Amino acid sequence: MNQETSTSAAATDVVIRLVGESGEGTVTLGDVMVEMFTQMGLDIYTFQTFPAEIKGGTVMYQIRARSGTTLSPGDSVQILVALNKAGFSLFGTGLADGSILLYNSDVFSPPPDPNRVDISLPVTTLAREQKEAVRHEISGEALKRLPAPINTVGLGALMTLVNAPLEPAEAYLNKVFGRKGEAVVRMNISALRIGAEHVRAQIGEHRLPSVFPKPILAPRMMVTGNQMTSIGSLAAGLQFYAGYPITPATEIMEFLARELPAFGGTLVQAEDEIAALAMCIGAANAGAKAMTATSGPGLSLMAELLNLAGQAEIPVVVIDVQRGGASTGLPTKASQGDLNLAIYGMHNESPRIVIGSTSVEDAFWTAIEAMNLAEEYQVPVILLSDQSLATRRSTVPPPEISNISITNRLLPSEDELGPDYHRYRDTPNGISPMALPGMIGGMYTTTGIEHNEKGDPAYTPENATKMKAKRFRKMDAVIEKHGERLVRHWGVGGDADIGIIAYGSLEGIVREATQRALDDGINVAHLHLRLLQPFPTEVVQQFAARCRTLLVPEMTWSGQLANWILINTGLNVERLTKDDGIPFRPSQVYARIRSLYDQITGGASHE
Amino acid sequence: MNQETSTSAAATDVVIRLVGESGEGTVTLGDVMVEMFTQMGLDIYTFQTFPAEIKGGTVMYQIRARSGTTLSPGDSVQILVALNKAGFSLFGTGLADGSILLYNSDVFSPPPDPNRVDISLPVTTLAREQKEAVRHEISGEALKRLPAPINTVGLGALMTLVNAPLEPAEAYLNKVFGRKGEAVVRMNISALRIGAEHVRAQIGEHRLPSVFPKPILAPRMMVTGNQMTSIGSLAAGLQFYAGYPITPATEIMEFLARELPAFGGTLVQAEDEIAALAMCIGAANAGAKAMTATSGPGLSLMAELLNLAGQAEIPVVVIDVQRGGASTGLPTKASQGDLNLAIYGMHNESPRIVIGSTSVEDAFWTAIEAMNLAEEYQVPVILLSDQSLATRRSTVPPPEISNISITNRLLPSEDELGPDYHRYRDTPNGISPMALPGMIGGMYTTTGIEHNEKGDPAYTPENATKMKAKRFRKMDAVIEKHGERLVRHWGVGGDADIGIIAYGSLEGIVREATQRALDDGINVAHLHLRLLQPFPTEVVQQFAARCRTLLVPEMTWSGQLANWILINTGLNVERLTKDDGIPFRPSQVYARIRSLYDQITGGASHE
Amino acid sequence: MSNLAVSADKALTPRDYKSDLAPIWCPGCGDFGVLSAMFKAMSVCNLDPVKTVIISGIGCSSRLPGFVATYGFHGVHGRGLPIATGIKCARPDLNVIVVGGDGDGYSIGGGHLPHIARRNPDITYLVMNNNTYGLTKGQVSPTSMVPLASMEARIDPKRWKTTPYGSTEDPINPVALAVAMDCSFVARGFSYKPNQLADLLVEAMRHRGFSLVDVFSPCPTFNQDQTDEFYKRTTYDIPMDHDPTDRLKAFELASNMESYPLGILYQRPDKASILDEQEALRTRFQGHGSLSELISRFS
Amino acid sequence: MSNLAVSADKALTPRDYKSDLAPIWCPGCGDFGVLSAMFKAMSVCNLDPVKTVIISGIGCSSRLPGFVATYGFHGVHGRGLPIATGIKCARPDLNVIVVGGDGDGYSIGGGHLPHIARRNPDITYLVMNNNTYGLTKGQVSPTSMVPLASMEARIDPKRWKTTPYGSTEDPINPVALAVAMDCSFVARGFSYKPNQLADLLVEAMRHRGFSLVDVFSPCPTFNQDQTDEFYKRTTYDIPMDHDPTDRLKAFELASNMESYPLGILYQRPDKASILDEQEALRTRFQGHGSLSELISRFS
Ligand SMILES: Cc1ncc(C[n+]2csc(CCOP(=O)(O)OP(=O)(O)O)c2C)c(N)n1
Ligand SMILES: Cc1ncc(C[n+]2csc(CCOP(=O)(O)OP(=O)(O)O)c2C)c(N)n1
Ligand code: SF4
Ligand code: SF4
Ligand SMILES: [Mg+2]
Ligand SMILES: [Mg+2]
Repeated sequence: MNQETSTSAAATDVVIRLVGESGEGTVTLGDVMVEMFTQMGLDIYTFQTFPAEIKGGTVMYQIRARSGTTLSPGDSVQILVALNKAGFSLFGTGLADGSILLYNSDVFSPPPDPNRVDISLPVTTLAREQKEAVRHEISGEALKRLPAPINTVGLGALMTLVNAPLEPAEAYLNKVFGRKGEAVVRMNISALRIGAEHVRAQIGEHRLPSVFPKPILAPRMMVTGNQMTSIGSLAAGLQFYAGYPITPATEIMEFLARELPAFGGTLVQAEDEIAALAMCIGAANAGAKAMTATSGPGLSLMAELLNLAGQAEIPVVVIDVQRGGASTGLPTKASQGDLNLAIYGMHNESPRIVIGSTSVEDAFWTAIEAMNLAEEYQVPVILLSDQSLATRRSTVPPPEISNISITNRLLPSEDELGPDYHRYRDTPNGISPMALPGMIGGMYTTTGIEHNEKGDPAYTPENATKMKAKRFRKMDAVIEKHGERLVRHWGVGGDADIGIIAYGSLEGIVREATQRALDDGINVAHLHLRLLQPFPTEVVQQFAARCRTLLVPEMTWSGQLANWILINTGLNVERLTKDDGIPFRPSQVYARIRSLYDQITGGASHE
Repeated sequence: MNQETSTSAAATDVVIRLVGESGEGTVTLGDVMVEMFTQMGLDIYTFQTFPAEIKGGTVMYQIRARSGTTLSPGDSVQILVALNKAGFSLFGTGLADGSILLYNSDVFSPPPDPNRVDISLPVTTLAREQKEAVRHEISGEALKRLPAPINTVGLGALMTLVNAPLEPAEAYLNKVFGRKGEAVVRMNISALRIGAEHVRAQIGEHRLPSVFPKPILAPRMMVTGNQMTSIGSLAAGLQFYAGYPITPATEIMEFLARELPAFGGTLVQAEDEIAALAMCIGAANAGAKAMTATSGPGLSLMAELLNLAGQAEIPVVVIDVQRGGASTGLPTKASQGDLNLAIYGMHNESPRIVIGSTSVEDAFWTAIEAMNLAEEYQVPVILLSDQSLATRRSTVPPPEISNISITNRLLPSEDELGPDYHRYRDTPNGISPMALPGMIGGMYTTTGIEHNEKGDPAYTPENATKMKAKRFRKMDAVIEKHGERLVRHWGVGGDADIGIIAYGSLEGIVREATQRALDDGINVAHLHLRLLQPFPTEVVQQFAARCRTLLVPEMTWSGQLANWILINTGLNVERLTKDDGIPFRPSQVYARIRSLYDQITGGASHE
Repeated sequence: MSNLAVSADKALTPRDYKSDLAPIWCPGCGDFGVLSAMFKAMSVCNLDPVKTVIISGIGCSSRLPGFVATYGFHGVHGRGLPIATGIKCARPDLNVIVVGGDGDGYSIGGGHLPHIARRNPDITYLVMNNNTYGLTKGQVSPTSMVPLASMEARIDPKRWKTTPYGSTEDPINPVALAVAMDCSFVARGFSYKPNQLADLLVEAMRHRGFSLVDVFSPCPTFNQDQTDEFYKRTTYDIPMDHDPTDRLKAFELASNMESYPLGILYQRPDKASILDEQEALRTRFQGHGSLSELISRFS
Repeated sequence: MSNLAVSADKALTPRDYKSDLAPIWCPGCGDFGVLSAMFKAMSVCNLDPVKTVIISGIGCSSRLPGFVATYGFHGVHGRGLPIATGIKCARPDLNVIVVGGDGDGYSIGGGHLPHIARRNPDITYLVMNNNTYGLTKGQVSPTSMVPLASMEARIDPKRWKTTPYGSTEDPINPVALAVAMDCSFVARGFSYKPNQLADLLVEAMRHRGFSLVDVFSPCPTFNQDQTDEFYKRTTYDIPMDHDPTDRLKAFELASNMESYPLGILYQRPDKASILDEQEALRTRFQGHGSLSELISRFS
């Protein structure tokens, strides 16, 4: 949402960006601010980029706090907190006019800028002074381990900058430092106040973006996309997980390592991604609901085995938390560039399903869809997420558990088992009852070689055609049953000037841009795809039929989604692509909507 | 070419299919027939399918012998030689009306068929009798090791069936068995004659397809596609090969293992395909021209490293001899189903080139193109071949060595080396001079992480965009320089009723179908793509502009080439797909041409 | 394996484990002997066929699962072990046996071996080691012992197709490696000693933990060097007094590359298994899994 | 390596091998010690920087090539060894050194080790073994020794993130494995003994054949169990009287998992190398390569 609304009475919309040396408290400060805002009942949307360095390097932690649903990281930053110079150089752009820069004046001073209000905060010095003040009260060993309250000074300054009361922060400090003794609490409280005072002394006439506490009516979760995906997979009945660490997917394995045993499941850290998927395929073939999560390089390594799962009809879920760049690329940045690989990454062709999570809230539901679809159609399902969605913390309503519905694979009935049981029986929808080890009368050998209905190797052209048709018929069945369901419609319902088609984590960003355009009187419709392969061709064509122009924004280099739409529907779309590691800002999407609108209306827009 | 022409005076066009148990001489008999026909000056085109069994299973060996250039395995079989029953059941279809079946009456008798002339040959019995006749002349040990002359009986029968003189066969037997002694020669000669007599006695009134020896004017080679690819790679200056065995690509490694050392090169059998490509990348980065060959499963495994080569700008050639089916699929059959993987098989996007060999003759030249393009643009090049092309033996004119031109990668000049040398200098065409280890002033670290011009890791969005643009600019340069060159035009030059676009081993088949349509008065143009990625968009659009309808025949399930054309040109084409392991017959392509023609002309065709 | 799932209602004969598919191996292939030893061992253990899964990769030897009347999984080249690990972890109630070739297991799949040895699940792994790649028609494998051609003569290229001039590379020694990996059961058999092999397989299947049985199983079609004759000449039975729990002795025995000991080289019965760990975790947290609790933890 | 390409015109100091890029490792990371030992060893051998290539995979440790003023190749995870093999086979004139982490080398890349040991090219491989995955922030690696949490208590999940309840898996022992692979040079160093480490690296680089140097290089950020203190306590220098050509003794020494011997465990100077084989083949057939002859052979 744009800046203006942030000052309207009792409505909060503030974007704060913290930058600093990795490992030096920037993330902690961000987390505390998030905690404060959440306590105030605000909705949070964070966006972080991590350095590819191990320690050191610059982290960027952006927080948007709003009194309504927060759809995107926001457009322009109103408050930039720069704890080091490198951070300021890298992330000191994209500030709103009249924005505030709070900088660590102990380490650098920024070049002046008339569009910006600069507030100096010698945060290191101030923190050290507060520690000095209590040093005689604390024992030598404890004193050595006691960090100077740099973050607390920052917290005081920030709370003041957004016109928020200090009380919640004081309560928080009491809670956190309580067991470290009264002196430590006192040190922190005075650090908080000195930070606040320092800001108040400089702020003068400047209008501050204010936050207005909001009563908390409904329970909310504060979670990351990866966490929601993990919880969703547990809700879907996950029984087996094998994985290999890779940024930014590792958190899913770490989460499940803690929680899966309580759900009766098993987790193995494999020696590589190939082994991870092989283990999942084994477990799935033996009857378990199985999943792995990885990122681009891992997905590349899984190409051979994913194809085995498609060919041998084994249900398995692979989550790809997409990151930036080809090869090792930009491992801590965001992208949607693995769509091609997810769809086409196999020699010859076997069926698979590709779906995408769209938001932190949605990640829960899409994880369930992934497992359900894998089970229903006995195919591999690739669930596309991305770094921006996966590492983002958002406040979301907790999922309504009673809305969960679970699908289990089709097993042969007693009658079907026996000498006539054929594992790959050619059925009208292509789905064949799958015997599991232990079932009497169901024995067969799974194989990736072309096989007949029984599962025995078979090489005739007729058999190859028949069995391939059987397998791909399942994809038609997916569309027939789920094609209309696995999209979301936003914006205007009827005829539209501009129709936007997108997938994945762009949902909120496009919704926000759409909203702004609607506010400006441009009729925008937004079709958000959750199912990407098989492609919901009819749904898209119907959508296209009510739009004058189609726009496809995506975080890819070549317009992978636009190409995929073209292949499936014959529709040519306007493309808005970018693949530099950073998600679109809503204003970038909005600007393109506006220019397209001007084009089709001959420039005569109202505003 | 169709049957009629085969009986016209002094022109040969005969299609013979041999089927039998693998390992029982069928292939030997086929090879001998090929040798006979070649000696007669005929042009040969073979097509084999192998059983996926190790020993046993049925082999099919089809030979087409023609007095002019032979473009395809032919349409319908005129002579079927069935040495066992399984072979007859599997491959006894697709026979021309009035065709001849020569069957091993020792092991089965075929059901009668009025469209067929059946000739029984108790080949085992006859062969045993011939051996019996000389047994007293041969010592015990030698006799035990002496096989009964089954193939020779078959050879005599076959030579007679095609109305060929027996003299060349006799000369051949003298040569081959000479050093085994006079008795063995005599046994074979009489076996040859008894086979011939047996046929003559039964043939009666039936018209035989005849072969007419042709004077051999120019030198010809008799080679397989894999051999031509290997020779081409040596011609291109191959210095390093690493590979892992896989059907049907292994022959390339086996060939190079013998020959590469003499060309100063080195070959390593790696522990898997990942290691194979890693070794090639290492060698290439150190300055060698490097190549590996594999098939679908191996190409899948190479996805991660191919992307490294694209991202780090390393010239390397990967040959994919495509085989049938997803996963292990149909390992001894043909397909073009890896096009998607070759183009899209990577997480995020880095540039690469994909080209295809079109015929045995062309395989030589395309291998050279592959290496030249890799070197010129410092990218991985995937060369697509397929089982039918790779294992086929053809008579082809030897390549004109003086037509070979070799490209070497751009190295930095003395001036460019030094403190200002940047490995990834951003140049107008994207190609940067590449320093090699040993060069003073050229040191850098190759990396798959996004990097700046120097090669140092760099993570800013601006750098990511700039460097990706630099790398992809090379693809524009490829099209600009080679786009027009790397296609072939066949059929009519001007306006056409039907324009056919195809790639790979379909060239000859489409040419033959085109020729037949032209003979029928249908204006067909045929554009054959050698370069597939980057796509020669303009060339294809210009071609499309002169065609009323476009037809894309391909051996894929989903129409991969048609989709790729659509993405690049926006052109919708008629699709002719099939992916069952067996290449198209020319008549199948012709039939589609005809029906399309009837459609556009309202059914009013002349014939 | 331990806690074998056995047939409850009848004693099964070797023949009961034979499937409808006829083996497609060449006449004289060593794998026939392995298959019948398998049938015999399965019958001795009275394995329940429906609770048994045989997993393999790709190769001549890897076609074995189809010939046995149990559940089977003929996967992709080199991935038998991790596929089996997934099956066993998800379904500890099943008997899980992996089979394959030397190329499949020691070349492309060689990276998985140390890790399954560490994890030590109850899985038996039988490698049909013919010192060559059979299915792709005779190239060197990591266990090949290719005579080095003199620099004058060229080796018959039909025999060693990718190393026509011979090769200086020492073969790997899978049993010595397995001892070094502390693989908890390491044995070697020979397909021309089917009774001994059957006994070894019985021991392996009864062993609690991961067991490797490397079997010389000659390929008469493509390997004319390591023939049955060769192995009859160069193998010997491990003396009765060998203590398989002595790791250093086992390594010494296994390291012998002049003549090849047959029998159980190494066994460590006390090695922990991830199966126990996983079971313990599931038991410890049993009934604790609550979706609403998890959700509320983030609220 | 042997026949090292050395700087012809001057004696280079350790500092001469330092590149412009500052290491991005955490303060206190063991890899700093490794880097300076590398500088020293390179200077002792007076390696020619422009004729030297340092190859790595992905990981904290794998960032090392960028910090050295030679040619470098920072590839993908686990593939340093085959990339290096390609470089060395194509350019035997270069000094080729591979570096990386325990995850990179023994987990995802572990399948390549036995094969490079067999091929035995002149390549030195240095593994910075910190018993964890550093770059991905602290999961178990194959050499991790994770204390098994009692079934009551939960391990600090910040420490061992994918094994929060501990792990029963024994770590692999890379040096014992390397001896079993008959790797022709096997040594172990410790980044807090940089002089000894530099000496080992010099020996490794001068060794003719493939050399593995496993180095304990603690990760203070993510591994609070195998710290520098831990290794100071548990390592000892190999006694002078150890005969590194005695393979069985080397295996015994290497197998010690209570305290860790530092120094050269095993060395086999006579092992054949594919480099020699390749060179011999090229020499034998020199001048025989004729395209027209090849073509005419098929005519
Ligand atoms: C990824 C992949 N690479 C290569 C192949 C080709 N291939 C099939 S089996 C095989 C090796 C067979 O040797 P081995 O495992 O020893 O089994 P054997 O046939 O000797 O029993 C190879 C290289 C394949 N199927 N998949
Ligand atoms: C194919 C692939 N899988 C996973 C990763 C993620 N990854 C990067 S480094 C690493 C492991 C690092 O551990 P180690 O090799 O021991 O190096 P260290 O950081 O400890 O020095 C992993 C799993 C990757 N880059 N590529
Ligand atoms: S090729 Fe060798 S291993 Fe394969 S079936 Fe034949 S004899 Fe057995
Ligand atoms: S995380 Fe560990 S290994 Fe990586 S740089 Fe930091 S201390 Fe070193
Ligand atoms: Mg083998
Ligand atoms: Mg490590």
